[in-house]
Amino acid sequence: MSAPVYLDYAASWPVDPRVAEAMARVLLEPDLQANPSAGHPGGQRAALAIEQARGSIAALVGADPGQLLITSGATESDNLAVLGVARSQRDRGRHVITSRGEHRAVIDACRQLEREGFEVSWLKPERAGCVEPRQVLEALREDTLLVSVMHANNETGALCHLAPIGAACQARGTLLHVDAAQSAGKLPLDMGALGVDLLAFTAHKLGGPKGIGALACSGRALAALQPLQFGGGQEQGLRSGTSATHQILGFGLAANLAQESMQAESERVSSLRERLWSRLQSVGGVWRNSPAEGCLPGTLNLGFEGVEGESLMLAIRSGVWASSGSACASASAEPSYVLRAMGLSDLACQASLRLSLGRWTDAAEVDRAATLIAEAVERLRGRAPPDVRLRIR
Amino acid sequence: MSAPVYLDYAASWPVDPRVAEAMARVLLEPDLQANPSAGHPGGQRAALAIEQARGSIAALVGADPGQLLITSGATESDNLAVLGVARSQRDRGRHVITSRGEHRAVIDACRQLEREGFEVSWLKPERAGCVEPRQVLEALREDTLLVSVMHANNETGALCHLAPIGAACQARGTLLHVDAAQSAGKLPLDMGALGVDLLAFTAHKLGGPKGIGALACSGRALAALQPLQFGGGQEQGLRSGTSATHQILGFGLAANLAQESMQAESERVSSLRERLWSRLQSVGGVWRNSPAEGCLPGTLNLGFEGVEGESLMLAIRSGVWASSGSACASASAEPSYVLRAMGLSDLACQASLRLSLGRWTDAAEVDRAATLIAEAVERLRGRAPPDVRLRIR
Amino acid sequence: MMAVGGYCTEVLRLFAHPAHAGDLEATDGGVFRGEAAALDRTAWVALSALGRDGRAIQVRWRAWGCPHLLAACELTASQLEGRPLEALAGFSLTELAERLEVPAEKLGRLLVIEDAQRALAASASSSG
Amino acid sequence: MMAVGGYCTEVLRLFAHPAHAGDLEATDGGVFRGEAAALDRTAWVALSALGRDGRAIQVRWRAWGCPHLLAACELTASQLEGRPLEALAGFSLTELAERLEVPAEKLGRLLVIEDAQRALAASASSSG
Ligand SMILES: Cc1ncc(COP(=O)(O)O)c(C=O)c1O
Ligand SMILES: Cc1ncc(COP(=O)(O)O)c(C=O)c1O
Repeated sequence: MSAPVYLDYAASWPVDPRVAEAMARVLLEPDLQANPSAGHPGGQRAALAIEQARGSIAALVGADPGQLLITSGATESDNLAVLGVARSQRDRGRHVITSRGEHRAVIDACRQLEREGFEVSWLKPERAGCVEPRQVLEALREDTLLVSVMHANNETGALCHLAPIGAACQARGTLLHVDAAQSAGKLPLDMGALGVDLLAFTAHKLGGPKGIGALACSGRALAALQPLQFGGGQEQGLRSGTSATHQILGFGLAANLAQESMQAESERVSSLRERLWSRLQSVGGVWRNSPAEGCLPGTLNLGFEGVEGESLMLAIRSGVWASSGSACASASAEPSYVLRAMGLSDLACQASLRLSLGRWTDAAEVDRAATLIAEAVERLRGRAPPDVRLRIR
Repeated sequence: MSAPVYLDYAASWPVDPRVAEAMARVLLEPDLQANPSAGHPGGQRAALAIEQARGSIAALVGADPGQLLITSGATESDNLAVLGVARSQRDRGRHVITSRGEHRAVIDACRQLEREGFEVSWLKPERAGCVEPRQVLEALREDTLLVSVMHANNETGALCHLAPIGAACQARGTLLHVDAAQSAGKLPLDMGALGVDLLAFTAHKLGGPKGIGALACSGRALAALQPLQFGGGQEQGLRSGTSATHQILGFGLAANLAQESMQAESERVSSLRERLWSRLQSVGGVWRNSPAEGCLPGTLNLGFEGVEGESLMLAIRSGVWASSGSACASASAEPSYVLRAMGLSDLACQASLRLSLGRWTDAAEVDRAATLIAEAVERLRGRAPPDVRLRIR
Repeated sequence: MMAVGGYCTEVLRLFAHPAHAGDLEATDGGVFRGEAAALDRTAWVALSALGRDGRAIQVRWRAWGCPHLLAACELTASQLEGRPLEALAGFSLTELAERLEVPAEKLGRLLVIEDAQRALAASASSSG
Repeated sequence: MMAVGGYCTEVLRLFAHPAHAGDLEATDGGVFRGEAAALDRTAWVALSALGRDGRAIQVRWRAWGCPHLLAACELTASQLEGRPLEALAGFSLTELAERLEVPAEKLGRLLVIEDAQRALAASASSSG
């Protein structure tokens, strides 16, 4: 029996074997074991290696190494951006703008801000989980401290037009935070050109290890941040804690590899995604939640009439690993806000499946997955009450 | 030329090669690459492996797996304990007790609490960086929410008597947080028996990887915590962020290995430390800042009359890697509060050196280090003004 | 026992081998039907029974829902088979939910099965 | 250029080979001394110079302090050697601090060298 086809890249990528091997070498290299804050050559060597990796990571989003704060992942980066800016700037205003389509790291950090006396404008995403720039522009106020929007939606892959939002924020001196956990390393990103002040991303969605991420910051963002955790003063005093050499070096290498292959991979992966989509259409009664244009290369969110998502997941799981809803939004069973906001019925939301492709997906896997999914769809439709299929939308 | 002798274990341990190899296998194992929150078998396998490791980590401090929150390190654990308890309980009181001898993760978190309107009683450590239980008991008040003291001081290795503090806190319903970053894995710890509610520790000080730590919590502590970072709801909703499978599994294995060898290692390492101390006494004019009793097995903080610490570090660094002051307190050049509070002059503080031993230290290394240090001390004394030696204390 | 994947082995077995999934045609005997859906549309169950000599000699189900629901339908159908037609409703789901280790947040969905059973029983008694 | 360890190569070189470390005995000529310590005791410098024909023909230093201070002492001593005795003070440390890439938080310590030079110059002029 062949290994299951992994179509859950949006939740996490397998670590690139080249990265894994480099990390193994770092973990076994006596010269890189010291605390990077230590004054002796062991510490200094680790610190130098980290600074080199920092350059690679920063370059992925058009930032300088001095602009990059290393964190434990995009969840921490999002929280540092949202809570860190708002808490330290609370004397300048109490208004924050975000959307209901954000990842829970942003949504729940903003809910915490509400408990702390801030006012949050919750925009309703108009297009597959993304807000339109117009919506942000209309919500901006004199006392808006921060706008937080995602670059690519984790459920649908839909991309937000950041540049007009960045320009509007810059014109008013409002800080713009962007969660780019899904897009960094897959699409070109230049935070300066886009007018982004804080940009969150994570290694494990681009071939690096889990548990390491970054927040790239403009100068004014660095000046405006309050740390989430205090201590030894690492990361410019904005994120204390012993630097995890092997993790950062793994992230750095993954960033380099992503940078090198970005253009080619983006084309290869999006053509595989279209191949998957066209094969799946043969079963009929399938709809696409992901936009056909303005979407991440690897993400395909769809649904099958007459088929419930969780049962479909179980029916295919010996052969295909995917997500119903959003795995990174954790084990909660709430229906997806993003899909509901697209006008899907609860039934259609519950029927939806996220298939996500990445660096090790190939055509043979796509074809195998399509066959298995189509068979399972047929089988489950045979068990559903006949009317369900008609009434689902 | 032989490799430098690593005497900076208190700052960070080299990763145990068995741990490094296990982590490398995890990073390359297709079945463990998925997001542990994902519903498919890949996610579930990672989640199961994590739960097993959680048990090993928790056992190290006498906790149940359900009491253990996994974090990015002791800095985060300390901050989660201090900020998390105080912020969520601010309606019940505003008073916190800690000491000036704590690690900066606790000191700076408490300073942040002061900025947020809390009152902090700063105890002055009486014994090599540790507070006496009597001091805590005297400072406890009706409105004390939290006491935060360290188990073993990171600069001197001095151990605090936790049990009387735990008993007093329990009797009053005050939560007790203990930073056990230096002692976990080296000395037996049973948080329940000691009356500790929150216990912070970190993998990289016991042979595990950097960038992963834990906060073990009593039931009432779990109920009283506000998260530092919000999101997907991992770690009982108290510490969101994709779980880093390879890091947690590495921590788990390191915890097992530490547990197994704790008794034997503690004897072996403390006898090597005494060997080092006795060799170094041959140069004369050496004083010991670490207590001879009630001290971590591996830590030896000392000073040489007529020799400045940083210059000594540089003079020995091709052969011995150690710390002047506290490397985990980062690159700051402030004189050590702990040593000053012991009655040492500024000069003597600046002269002090922390030599710390651990699992891969052997007698040959100890002897080589002692010879190199003694030579360097002689050389530097020859360059110092003659009077310095007399006036140093 | 929880198997990998959050489903107990019983759910996995019933989901993989749903012997009673399907529909019934009227042959020699009456076919009765009962259908119900959850208000939030997270579950939809259609039961059919072939009655002969006052008993449900065959019971079949069709459902739209999560694996726990589908497994519960299969179990229900197999347990209803052979019962007297007047005893098709009132069948308690508590034991079934325990046997299938249905998570608390899904228990509500199982009520749809009860509703469908009641509808099935009503259809049997009105034609009886 | 910063070498590994936070010290530039110049500091490492001077620290490792302090040709002018030590003391002077009066032979044929007068020996002058100047000593100074920082108030916070983070630096302590003792200079000695052997004067002949109105010049400092040999200069030696002893110091207690960090590597930057020791390297700065070595550089100072080597630069003072050969100067007229009346020019032993007033020697600027700015250029030296740049050459040794002394971090900002340590600049204060270098003032001790200036103080010791002044004391040395005073001792030379009072005996001259
Ligand atoms: C859009 C988005 N933001 C944030 C996160 C959280 O990132 P991390 O797992 O690194 O904490 C994820 C996925 O997990 C994501 O998809
Ligand atoms: C006593 C103590 N607490 C906390 C820490 C911080 O731990 P981490 O490096 O895991 O953040 C350290 C060392 O770094 C320590 O020695």
